[in-house]
Amino acid sequence: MKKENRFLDYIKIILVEVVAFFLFLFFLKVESIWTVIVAILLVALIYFLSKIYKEKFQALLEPFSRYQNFAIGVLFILLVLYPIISPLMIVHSTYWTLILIQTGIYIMIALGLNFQLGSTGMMNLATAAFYGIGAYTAGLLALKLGWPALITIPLAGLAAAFAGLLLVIPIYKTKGHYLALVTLAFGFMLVLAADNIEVIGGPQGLKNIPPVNIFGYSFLNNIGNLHFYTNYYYLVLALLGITILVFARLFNSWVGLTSAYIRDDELAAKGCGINTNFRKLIVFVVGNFFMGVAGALYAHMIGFISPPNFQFAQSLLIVAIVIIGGMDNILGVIVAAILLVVFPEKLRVITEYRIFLYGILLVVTLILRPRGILPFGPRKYDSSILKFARKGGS
Amino acid sequence: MAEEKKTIFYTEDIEMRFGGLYALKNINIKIYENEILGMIGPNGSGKTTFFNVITGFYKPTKGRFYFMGEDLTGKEPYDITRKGISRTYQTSRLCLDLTILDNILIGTYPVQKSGYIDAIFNRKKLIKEIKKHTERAVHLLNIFNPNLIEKLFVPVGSLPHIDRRRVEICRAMIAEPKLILLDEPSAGMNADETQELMDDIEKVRKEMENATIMIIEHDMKVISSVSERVIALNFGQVIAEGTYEEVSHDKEVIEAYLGKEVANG
Amino acid sequence: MTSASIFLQIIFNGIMLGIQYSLIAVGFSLFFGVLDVINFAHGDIFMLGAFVSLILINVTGMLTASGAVYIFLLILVIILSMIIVGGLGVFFERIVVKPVSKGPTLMSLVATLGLGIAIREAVRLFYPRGSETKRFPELLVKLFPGKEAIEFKGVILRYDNLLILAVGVIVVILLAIYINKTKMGLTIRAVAQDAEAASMMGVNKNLIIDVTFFIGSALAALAGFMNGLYYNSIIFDMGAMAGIVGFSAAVIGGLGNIYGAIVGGFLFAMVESLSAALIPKGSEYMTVIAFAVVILFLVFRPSGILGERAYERV
Amino acid sequence: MRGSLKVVSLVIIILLVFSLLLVSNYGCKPKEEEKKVVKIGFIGPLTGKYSKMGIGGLNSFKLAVMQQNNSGKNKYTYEVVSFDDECVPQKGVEVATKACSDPEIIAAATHYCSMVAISCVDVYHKFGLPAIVWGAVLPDITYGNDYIEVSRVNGTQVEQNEFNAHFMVDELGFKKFCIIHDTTDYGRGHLKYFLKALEKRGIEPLSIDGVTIGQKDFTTILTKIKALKPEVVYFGGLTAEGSLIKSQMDKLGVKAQFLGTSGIKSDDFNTSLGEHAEGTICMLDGAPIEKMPGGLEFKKAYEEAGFDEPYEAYGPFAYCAANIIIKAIEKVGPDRAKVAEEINKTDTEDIIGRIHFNEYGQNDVPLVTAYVSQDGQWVPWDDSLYAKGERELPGFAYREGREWVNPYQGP
Repeated sequence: MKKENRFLDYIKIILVEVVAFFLFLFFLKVESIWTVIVAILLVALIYFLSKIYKEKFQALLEPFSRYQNFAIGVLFILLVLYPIISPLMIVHSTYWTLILIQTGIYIMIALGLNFQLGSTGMMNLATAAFYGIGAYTAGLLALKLGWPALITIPLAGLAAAFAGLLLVIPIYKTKGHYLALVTLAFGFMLVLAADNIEVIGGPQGLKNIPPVNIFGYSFLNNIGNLHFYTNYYYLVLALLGITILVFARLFNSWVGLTSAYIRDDELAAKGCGINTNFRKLIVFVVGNFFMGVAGALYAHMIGFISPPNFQFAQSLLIVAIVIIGGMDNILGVIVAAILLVVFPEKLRVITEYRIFLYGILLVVTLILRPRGILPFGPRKYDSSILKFARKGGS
Repeated sequence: MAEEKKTIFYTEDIEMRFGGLYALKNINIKIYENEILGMIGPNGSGKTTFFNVITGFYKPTKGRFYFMGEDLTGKEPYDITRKGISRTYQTSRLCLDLTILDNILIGTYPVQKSGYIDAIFNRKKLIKEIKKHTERAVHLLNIFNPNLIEKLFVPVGSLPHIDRRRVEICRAMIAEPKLILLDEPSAGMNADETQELMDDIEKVRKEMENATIMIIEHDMKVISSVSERVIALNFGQVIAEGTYEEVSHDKEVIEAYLGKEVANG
Repeated sequence: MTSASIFLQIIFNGIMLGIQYSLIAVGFSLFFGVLDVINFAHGDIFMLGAFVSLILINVTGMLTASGAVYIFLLILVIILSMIIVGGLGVFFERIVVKPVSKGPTLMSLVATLGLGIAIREAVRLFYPRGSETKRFPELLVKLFPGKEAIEFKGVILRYDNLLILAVGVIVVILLAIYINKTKMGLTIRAVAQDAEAASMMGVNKNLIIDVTFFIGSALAALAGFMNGLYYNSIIFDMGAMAGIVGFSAAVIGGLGNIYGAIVGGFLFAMVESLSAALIPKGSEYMTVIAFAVVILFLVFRPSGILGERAYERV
Repeated sequence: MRGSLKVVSLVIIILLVFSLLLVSNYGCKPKEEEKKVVKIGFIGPLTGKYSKMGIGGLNSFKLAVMQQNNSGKNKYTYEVVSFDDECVPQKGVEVATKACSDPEIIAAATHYCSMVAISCVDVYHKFGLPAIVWGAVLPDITYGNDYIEVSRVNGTQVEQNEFNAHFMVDELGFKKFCIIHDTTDYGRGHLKYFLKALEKRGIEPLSIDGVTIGQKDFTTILTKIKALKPEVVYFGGLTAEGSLIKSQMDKLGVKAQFLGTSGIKSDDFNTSLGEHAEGTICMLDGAPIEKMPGGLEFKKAYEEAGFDEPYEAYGPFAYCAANIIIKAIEKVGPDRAKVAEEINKTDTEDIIGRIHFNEYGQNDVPLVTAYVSQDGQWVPWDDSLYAKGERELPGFAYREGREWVNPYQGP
């Protein structure tokens, strides 16, 4: 590509992202089932256009892959601006901010699971449980010991991570559907335990968990005329950014490669000298860490948690996000999270049929795209490696 | 003459039973340093089982085996690989969804230095390492089939059979093992492909002078062309050992391959 | 009522549950055998079984009938519901399960979960007053005029329950015979053991799959019918838990192994009712305990009770 | 270059589509005459297992608003905005936030499920939205905080169980109780307060068993209970499990009186059990609406309004909640803070009897009614054939070791 196209490319990127951003805002704004239908039609339209005008479409997307960082930067700026713009357009802006925050939290959990399930092929049907362990740890530390969120959040992550170690033997001895069932059972057990242990509030759960408070700045304060959820929005945005960076780097490293090999052919992996069980254990622990962090965030934000928040249905939602998004693909996970968390909120307009449609949606997506919306692509490791390989070595 | 050679690998009465039937029965073989040892035998004679035993995938029901004087019996496959034994598989075991580069680089696992921490915080170190290994991978591909170099980031699934074999051989070679086990590389290939393959094995030899290579084949032609020494297996037992000439004229071997009548007549 | 008789009663209850669990678990095992999928919609097929038979009961108006006609209608309802639901099972397999089973295993898991949700909600939305608990008539009581149950040492063995049990056992035996003696049965097993080998032997895989799903779903339907008779009330979401339990049972027994599924079903039920009886506050924890047992099993007998631990082909 | 142009044009088209959509969206808003529209919210489980209770409540709520709007003597026209909490705490918090974040919504009647209500009270407090709980009975919802925004028309488990014990022990003279409760907050709450009430009367239950929501098989527990030969089996839980327990009691021949809480007072309990429901006793706070001034009118109006679903146990409370909210707004105008204060001062008569909010915002008029299932209907005890002595409670017969003949004649 020639240099002088660069600015045109930048413009393209900005244009596309800004338009998409505002379309999304409109989508949130309009309280009508039609938005969903229009949105679906729109996606379909773009899909077909991309089929018809292949090369033109490529021309449009090409800049994104070339100036990836720029594209991400622009997107980030837009996301930072969101809380300031949205109140001007949307009546229920606080509500949608809350929903977006929760979407962010779900993405964080889903990325944790994606590392286990998508990258390494370990089914974990107890995500909600680990998420819950994080939430409870943070809640208890904050309530009983009065520790600040800055400490409770990482500790919550560690707690969830080490809870994963309880399953060390199953992980070593079982795989596939069997591991799936073990985790499922584990999840059920934890929720029922939480229900019956009075010390942690039993079914009453934990109330009045103090909000995040960083160096004396309480997240309950409104920022100017922006609502206090905005604080959490930025907090989650930041942590989510870190999470994505971490997992992107892991994907483009020996870790990602090793995991992928374990996922696709465990025997061959052993044959290449990989201690598969130990690797899987670490992956499991790392994944759970992020679920725990997400749980802590939720606990501090809502201030109330109870066992029902962490039931099997939640785990299913997470699994659905990863699998529909496309295994081992961070972008796919994000798209799917928006699809499965934000869309249903829109479908509230037709409350009665919402869950029904949700089920249909799952089935149809997977029939049309059995490998998910965005299956994983080639591992690029690093632009320098790419260039080097393009040169054909030496 | 063989006596002067240094033994790097030997077995003591290896026996492998599946339920009632013997897949291997008191196998006692030696592998000498940097020779090319061929192992022949009709299907089901236990060749592959032997590989699976000495690479740790199966735990022998009896007997032991030693590599560089160390007893590796009962070790896990990954331990054995790290000791410097690497192998290919009869039905090629590549991850078809992953790229050629990935499928070769995974072979470097035993010599990889950077883990989680480097992956997240110390990219420089990691990238340097990846680059080093990538160079090596490109070098190897260059030996077998330079056209593959443009396809580094193409999923292996899209490659023809022989190229997959080559990628697999590269995977086995890249960590520079002391002993390479090739499990019927010519399986499911036509005549010309088999021919190319024999050349490839020669290339392997050239590339790694001080490595020892053991190759399973039931295609005599391949064996005859590449191997310096041959062991014949039948019904899980060694029936002949020696140069290709000796073995190929051994009565039992001919029987095993062509049936009694031919052997007698 | 002595503690001994309590114990007996509990064992009996366990058996009553076990037969239902087993019939569901068999489905899971069969499907996994032939198609390598965990069909999480199976629990809702079981629920459909209950609702379809309820509809049939009302359509045939059997409640007003009596004598031989009544018995005839009863059998008719059972068989019809099994056929209809079996057909539905095949239908879902064709449009959803088989297509997704080609993708990665876990995809199919989620797809079938979605299918399950869709079925469940469809019943809730489109069955009149679907979200209510539905009354399921006590059909069998009519067969035993006068006394309802035999009682010895305080153990109540209701005739209708005994009949349910009997039917269940007979069906299981018939299934075993079918799988072991008939050609189709043997082919199913062959496919379950090693799909490639079977297809090389020129087996029409699609037909096998259809048949399998028909049988599995029909059995689930029967289980649903039994469940209705046993509890006299059915509800649209009864399939959710049943599905998970059936899956667990199948796994305990060793996926792909029909006898294993049956054993697993009874085992799960026994653990549940015994722990509810013997452990203090057990009734709260029984599911937990059952699952704990499941975990132990998977750890120390990873391929299930009867699952053959084959050497992985390298 | 051309490619990008094409895309730009495409994008513009899309934008047009959306803006059109917006216009249409606002276009279809009803044009109001001079009267100002005030939005009031209703939150309850409109989908899922408890949707019947939720929809029953919503309809009653709408009915009240309709009547007020048609009465013509109001300053404002009221518009109902309904939200579905699915009886799931997290969803509850979301929709509560949604209701709060709409400045046009002045007040709301909220929640049937205790778990959801308890998780949402903070939200109402943070956003200062006056919320009147219309169905959830967990005491902490009001007693657990001093939020001016949160109040409740229906009674709590405290009053209910006190009356329950009083009725069963002091009036009917039962002494031996076995208790079953579901392990949710709701069930444990009932357990706690019923135990307290029994304690007062020096009664120790023979057994206490917890059951989980969605559990189907209770034969094991009931087998144990049967051996204890209780006079009464008390169930603190909801219809789904309650009806199963009752039918399995009969099957196992557990010869005892079945006693429920407000959780089983749904038409569902009767329809799903048929004759097996006969003789079951349950409690509900508030007076039987037939007895109250305007109660019968409510019933009539509800039928005339042509709702498909019955108003269920807590419909009347939702109805009252609407009236209270509207009264307050009429008085102090559409201002959340003022309305909240006004609501807290409530002391009025409505179809459930006197309503007076104490300092916690709890309706402290301890009015609870016992109902008995008679021919597939919940009949207030005093009007029932059982009270008149024309029928005999199963509990009485069993207490004297007699068989009990089910007098059920069908609805």
